[in-house]
Amino acid sequence: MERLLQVENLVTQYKTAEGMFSAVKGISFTVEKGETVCIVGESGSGKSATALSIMGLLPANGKITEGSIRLKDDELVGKTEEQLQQIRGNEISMIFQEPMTALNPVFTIGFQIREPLMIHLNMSKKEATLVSIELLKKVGIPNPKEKIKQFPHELSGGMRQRVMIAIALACEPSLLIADEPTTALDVTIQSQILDLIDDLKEQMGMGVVFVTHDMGVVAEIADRVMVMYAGEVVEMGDVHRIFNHPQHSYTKGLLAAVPNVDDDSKNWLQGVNIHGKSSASS
Amino acid sequence: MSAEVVFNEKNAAPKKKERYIVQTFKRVLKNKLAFIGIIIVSIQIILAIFAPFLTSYGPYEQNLAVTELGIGEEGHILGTDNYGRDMWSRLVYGARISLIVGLSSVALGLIGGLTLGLLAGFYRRIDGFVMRIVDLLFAFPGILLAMLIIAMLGTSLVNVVIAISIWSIPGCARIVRGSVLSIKKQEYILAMKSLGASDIRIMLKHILPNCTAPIIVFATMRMATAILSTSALSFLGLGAQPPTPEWGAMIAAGQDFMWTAPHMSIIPGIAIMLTVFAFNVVGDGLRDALDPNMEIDL
Amino acid sequence: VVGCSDKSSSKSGGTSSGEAASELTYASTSDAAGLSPIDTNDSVSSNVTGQIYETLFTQDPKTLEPEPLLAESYETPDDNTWVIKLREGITFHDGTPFNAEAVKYTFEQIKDPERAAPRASLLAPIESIEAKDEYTVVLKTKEPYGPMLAALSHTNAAIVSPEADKEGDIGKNPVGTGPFVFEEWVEGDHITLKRNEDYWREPAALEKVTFKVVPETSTAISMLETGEVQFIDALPSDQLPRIESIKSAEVQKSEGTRVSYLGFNMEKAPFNELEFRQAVAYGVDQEAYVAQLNGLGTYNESIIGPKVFGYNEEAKNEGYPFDQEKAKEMIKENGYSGQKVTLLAANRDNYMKMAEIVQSQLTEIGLSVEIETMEWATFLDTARKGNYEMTFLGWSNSTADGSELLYPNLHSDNIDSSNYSRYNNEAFDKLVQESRSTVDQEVRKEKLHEANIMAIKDAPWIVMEHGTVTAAYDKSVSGLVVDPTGKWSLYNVSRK
Amino acid sequence: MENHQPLLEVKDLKKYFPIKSGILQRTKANVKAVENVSLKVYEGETLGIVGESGCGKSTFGRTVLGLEKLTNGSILFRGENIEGLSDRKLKGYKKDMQMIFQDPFASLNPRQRIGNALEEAFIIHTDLSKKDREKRVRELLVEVGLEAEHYDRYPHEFSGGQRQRIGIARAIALNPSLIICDEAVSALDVSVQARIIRLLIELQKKYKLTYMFISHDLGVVRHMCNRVLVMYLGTMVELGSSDQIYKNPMHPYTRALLSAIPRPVPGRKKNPIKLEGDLPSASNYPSGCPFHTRCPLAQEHCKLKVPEWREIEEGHFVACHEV
Amino acid sequence: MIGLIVRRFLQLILLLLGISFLVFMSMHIAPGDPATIIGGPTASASDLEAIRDNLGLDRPVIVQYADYLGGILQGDFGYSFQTGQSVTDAIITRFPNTIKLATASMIVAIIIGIVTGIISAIKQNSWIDLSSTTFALAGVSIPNFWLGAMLILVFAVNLQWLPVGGLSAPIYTIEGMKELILPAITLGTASAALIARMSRSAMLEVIRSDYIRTAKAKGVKQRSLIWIHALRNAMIPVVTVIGINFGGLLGGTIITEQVFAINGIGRLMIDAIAARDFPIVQGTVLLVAAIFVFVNLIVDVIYAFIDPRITYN
Ligand SMILES: Nc1ncnc2c1ncn2[C@@H]1O[C@H](COP(=O)(O)OP(=O)(O)OP(=O)(O)O)[C@@H](O)[C@H]1O
Ligand SMILES: Nc1ncnc2c1ncn2[C@@H]1O[C@H](COP(=O)(O)OP(=O)(O)OP(=O)(O)O)[C@@H](O)[C@H]1O
Ligand SMILES: [Mg+2]
Ligand SMILES: [Mg+2]
Repeated sequence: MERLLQVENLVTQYKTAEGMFSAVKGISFTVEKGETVCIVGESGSGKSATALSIMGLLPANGKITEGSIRLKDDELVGKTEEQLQQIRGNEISMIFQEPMTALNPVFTIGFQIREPLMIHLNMSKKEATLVSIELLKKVGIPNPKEKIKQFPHELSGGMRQRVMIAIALACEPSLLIADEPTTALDVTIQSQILDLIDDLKEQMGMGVVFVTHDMGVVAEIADRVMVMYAGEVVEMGDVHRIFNHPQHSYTKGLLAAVPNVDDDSKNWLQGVNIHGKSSASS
Repeated sequence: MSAEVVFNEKNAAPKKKERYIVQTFKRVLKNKLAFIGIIIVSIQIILAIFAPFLTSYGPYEQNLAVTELGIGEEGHILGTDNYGRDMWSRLVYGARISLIVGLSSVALGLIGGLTLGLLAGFYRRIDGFVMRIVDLLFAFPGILLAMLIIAMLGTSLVNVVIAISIWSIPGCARIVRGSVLSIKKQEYILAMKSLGASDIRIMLKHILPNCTAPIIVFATMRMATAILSTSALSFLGLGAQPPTPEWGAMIAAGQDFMWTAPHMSIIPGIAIMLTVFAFNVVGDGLRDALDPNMEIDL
Repeated sequence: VVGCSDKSSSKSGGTSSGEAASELTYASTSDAAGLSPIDTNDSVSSNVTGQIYETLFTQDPKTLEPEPLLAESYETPDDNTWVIKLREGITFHDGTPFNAEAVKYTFEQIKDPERAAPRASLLAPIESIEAKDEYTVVLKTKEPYGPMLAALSHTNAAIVSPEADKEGDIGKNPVGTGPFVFEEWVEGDHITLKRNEDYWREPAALEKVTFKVVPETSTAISMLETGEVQFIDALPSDQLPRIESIKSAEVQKSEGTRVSYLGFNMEKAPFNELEFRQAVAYGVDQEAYVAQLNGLGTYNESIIGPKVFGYNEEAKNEGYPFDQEKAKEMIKENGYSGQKVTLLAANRDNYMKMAEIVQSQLTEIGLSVEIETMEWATFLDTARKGNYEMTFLGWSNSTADGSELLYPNLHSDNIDSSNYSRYNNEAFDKLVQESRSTVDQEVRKEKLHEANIMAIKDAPWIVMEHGTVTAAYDKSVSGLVVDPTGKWSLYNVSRK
Repeated sequence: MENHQPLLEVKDLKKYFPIKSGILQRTKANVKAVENVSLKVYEGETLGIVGESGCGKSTFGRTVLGLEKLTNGSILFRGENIEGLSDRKLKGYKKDMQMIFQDPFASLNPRQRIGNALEEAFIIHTDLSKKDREKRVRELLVEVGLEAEHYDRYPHEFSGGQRQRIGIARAIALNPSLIICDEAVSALDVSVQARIIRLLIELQKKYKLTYMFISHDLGVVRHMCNRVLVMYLGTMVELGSSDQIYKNPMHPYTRALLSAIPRPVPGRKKNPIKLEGDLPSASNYPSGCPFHTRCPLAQEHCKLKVPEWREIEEGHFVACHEV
Repeated sequence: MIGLIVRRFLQLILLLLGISFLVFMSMHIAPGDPATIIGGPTASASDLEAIRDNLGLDRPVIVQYADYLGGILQGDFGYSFQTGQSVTDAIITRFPNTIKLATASMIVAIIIGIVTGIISAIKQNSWIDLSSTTFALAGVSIPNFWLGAMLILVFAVNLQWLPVGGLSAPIYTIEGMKELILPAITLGTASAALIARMSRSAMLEVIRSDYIRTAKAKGVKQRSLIWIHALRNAMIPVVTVIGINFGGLLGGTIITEQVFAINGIGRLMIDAIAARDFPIVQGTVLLVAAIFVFVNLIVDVIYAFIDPRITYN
């Protein structure tokens, strides 16, 4: 396997009113070509911060203070905006967590999907339109010909999320960072999307960093799993090992809290204590 | 590696909470330019207040033997005007009126404009009506309005402020309405509606703060126009009458001497510019301070 | 086509291009109100109509003596009859012959109340107009009318083509007998006239004349400098230094008939008290004011100025010269100390300048003076109604006749209209009346002098300055003479 | 439960959005986001709403709350028609009905600190003092698993899941009678999710709260909801108790949905029912049964006739010709 | 949208009615009498009487107004008191000049304003930002007459590149263009300044938003990021300002028209007010009001075009 992404000792900090706050505290991991690494972890544990750090798209008050991120042995930390422009959307794509605000409200869906195609693949507008329609079809958007003329606010949450996915997949990147890409999708469409990603992974050798809370999804697509807690990686390993032999108490708690569709047992609800800190800490 | 480490880098004891206003003010002060702006404004206010102690000639003191002196000539720091009056003295005395007129008329205009703009943008039903009133204010010639005010209210300085604020209303109203139209469609406004917030509350607490940026720009730029308009009004006989020093009127008076004694119009012009500069950068600073997303240097 | 190329050549500043040599562009600060001498009254219109129309008599630009123009001669068989012999063989621009009927027609139109001619007063004393024969007109008056010739020289008494006036609007398509023929009027922008090739005298030297509206004097001056215009007049004193510094321009200044004054509202206390008016008069230093005018304007205590008929050297020092000490004393003695007075000033001409200087001077002598500024229309309304205490005004005497100054401005007949000071003095009225109803010019002069002295002593007015008429023109222009009333004719003007 | 007066009753609800085009913005067609939904929600129950993404769940929720003007139909809350209520009464209802928005970030005022945003509810509906309000808000933050110190932060300073919890805190602040949870826990990791759901259940028990629980997480829906409504393309296709739906799904769409649930067991191959055929959309609404274009059971008549809403066992309704 | 236009048109009629009434009344309330202006300072009382009679000013105000409205219904907007010219003619001769001037200066203002505004937003707090701020503030603080005179001094008098004033050559000729340059700059500067400040501040808000981050993630180049993605979102307040200014420019180019001897509507109106030439004042104000409504309509259409969430039903 070829190494696609190597993150080493990454520290990402946010400046807040109370001072500097480390959202990511020196994590390291790798992604191979054609591999899917799922990041799971407590809400607020720095998953999105990690993803944004890789993209170089931290908000104004965020900064990578330490560590290195290498894409195919190319150091990304410290690259200029211009250099990153070449890579983003082309080599690495990202699906953002909140699709409502992530789409530009004043441009049509079509415009927003066409764009990376025209930038990176030098397509004409016509070609790009055809490809966008194809993409929308692939992510399960009905009536794509019409949808490309619509604006984000006219779409449902799930549709917007799929548009985001279509944008990210448009140029068939070598690395896809997906930050909770299927939260707003029903399971049928979700499985369609997961298949799509899987296909690209198989065919193109695309590497995937997949942030999700859905353990079912993790089980389905992950090669390896990384469990984050409070800005640190608490556990990392092969998906089977994580599911079958979790080591860290947080991971165990996490697995215990997965609701089971197949029976009525409400055990998953019991593992946590509502008031106070997460059960994992105790 | 346990949950206890969460947030442990934050200072254990959170800083004592400050009033929001104090905090905002501090953020404004952090902005270098805004700080300079505040200093300029303070200096002007001090000059205006202590004018009598800072000038060796009275603002009305004519000396027809030394008219149109240049800067620094014969003991006049900024020269003299066409009646031999000391420009420096007139400038600092003039600050009193110009600052008051500029500030209060812009403030009043804002109140009117904000009200109209918010209502029009928020309530579709009255939008047309309100905006046509705004058009009417726009189209109604300013001079005619001033003449009406003279005829009905007389010629006091308060009426100058009234006239100028009425002139500021329509522009402000349109700018606010434009922003409201797009902000009111945002999801968080819906969220407030679903919470049962009253319209007024939504307008004042949620829409208004989100359109402060254009308002601040408009208001600070308007200061210049307001101060300059006083000259047009004193031309009509409304407001400060000669020989009262007042920047707009000083510029207008300098018009005829632009070729022979340009300092007569340039000096008050620069004074206005400095004032507007100060208010603008303070405005910028304020806008940034009010914007939680503001760029923080790392 | 010709118009276009002309424009570009004059624009590009060429002062000596062949084509431009016979053209002249004059800049005026506002547009003419109309081009009919009967229906207009403003000086801008008169400047234009003066080139198109002619009057029976004209005043010599230097001496202001009336001399015949369209008239050949006149006689006055009695004090109430004027027999005027007209020049023969003249036609209007439209081919209508100029004759006694034309004169009769024009004068009757001026007097027709229906037409409401603004200067109907010029001919008001005339009772009947008779065309005795083709070239003789007889004017009859009720009472002797002294300023008759001056009135007939007035631009607004110019003779118009009856045909043209009956058929169309001479305000838009003027038809006169003058040296220039109307060509085009783009309202608000410019009026062009071209040379009358069939003029009854030698045709004028200039082929084409443009009256261009340039509202800002400083712009007009710039245009003079670049050659876009060749002639401007009524130069503001504040801009004079700049104009004089222009190398390519010539400046002409000469004494004019205009008088500017500080007028009191004689019906308001304390302005109704002679002592108060005197104190103010002593307190005002006109010389200091005139010194600010860059040589435009002279001071003289006489109300009737040196260039106006009725002036007598003796009147020069009959007033109350500047004497600050005396003024202070009078103020104190009469208990006027700290008296609050309002000084109304129209925002126009030099009135603001006068106001600021006089305000300061009167403050020195112990009065508390506040200036109240007004825009012209409001001012006229206010002043006419007598809602003021003291104010500045001026009077441009377009006939340069003292009766025309004293009657409208100070005669009690005109309280509530043009007698803004509301000066009411029977003896004075009588003198003025006599000056009007006497035909003997020497007697008239005497009466006017007496009335003048009386008014100077009574001080309803304090003279501020006697105006100067000015013009600035390109050095290529010659033959331009501005008369003391500010009028000029382009007939004798040429360009090199 | 069924014998009570329903808390909420929706009758024949329709919500169309016009599609406009051109500079003149002429209406070209309508998007039928919600098409003829009628249902009753009883006090204290949790009604799950599941269905395809874009099938009108959010729109339904928003319309019920009066955030969108309905095109047709009526909404009765405690037996009273909400439309045409006076402002004062409406304010009372608003307090009783809350919504957790699907997109938590967009539904927070970017210029308002979280603490103040949450206080808003108390300011509007109670007369607590500033100090009490603040105290309550800090408690609320802790209740949803955030920290009291988060009071002073702005929305953009939170992670996705944290924002979602703020939305939850805002909805429960006033103890309303009905909360419409639109994907309320989708961004939460399972441990926090479990905690939040327990909180919701606890509140329900305490205050007889009613939930309308819109979610794609069929696992959570199963455990959380008494009844489940399955929607497809703006219409109701199946409604029944949680057990009925999960154990005995009748409608082919429901079956397809359930078969596609990913299980948290790595390596296990699921075998979802593949739905072939054209994807219809709300803007070109199919005739007859809206599902016929993809339905494995579809017959000729399905294209022509809209299926009836039938009760096939007690409380279990389905709209399909073929079951 | 058609509904919007129809509605606007109806509103326009009401507005014009209202404004004509207001102007009519205020001209009568405000001091100053057309007759005294026409008659001049020395006119006698009977002269004035005759003039008033002639102009129909001796009748009750309401009758005059009704008469005026009646005239308008027949397409007759009255005749100037001063020149007797028909109001329609007076406006038709001047309006093209004003439109030329306003359009030219608006183009100057929009280009300069948006470009500097955006540059200073991107380089917030840099020296470029500071100097463009200074430029903008100078732009609003310098009175038009001053700027105009200075431009004339430098470019017309000293360098002799451009004419001092006038606007007579056709716009498509080089002469015509040259005539427009200085007035357009003079008039456009203040608007440019306001547009620049507005664009800057709006841009600053927008470039921090999530969708800009998305665009970055797509690899969109800095240039199109700013000029396409951000600009459109930032345009609402900018378009408003442009609308306000354009309407204002068409209505009130007074000082620039004065300084550059341009025969336009602004000067016509101001001269008419000064001379109490009621019919002309009425006519010009009505025109300006109609323009405002029209410009506002366009602005609203542009709003909906820029931000699809804005609708007018
Ligand atoms: N702009 C910001 N400023 C300050 N703090 C921030 C900012 N963005 C995120 N944080 C904080 O950083 C931490 C990590 O956030 P991040 O978004 O990476 O979480 P996450 O793991 O993606 O969580 P979730 O699953 O809820 O999305 C959180 O505690 C959050 O409060
Ligand atoms: N403002 C709007 N204008 C036009 N169409 C709209 C608008 N809002 C929603 N729609 C359309 O209505 C349909 C239903 O949308 P809705 O948001 O209710 O779906 P949803 O069931 O909540 O989907 P998801 O699970 O993806 O959030 C979609 O086809 C959507 O495109
Ligand atoms: Mg996240
Ligand atoms: Mg939804």
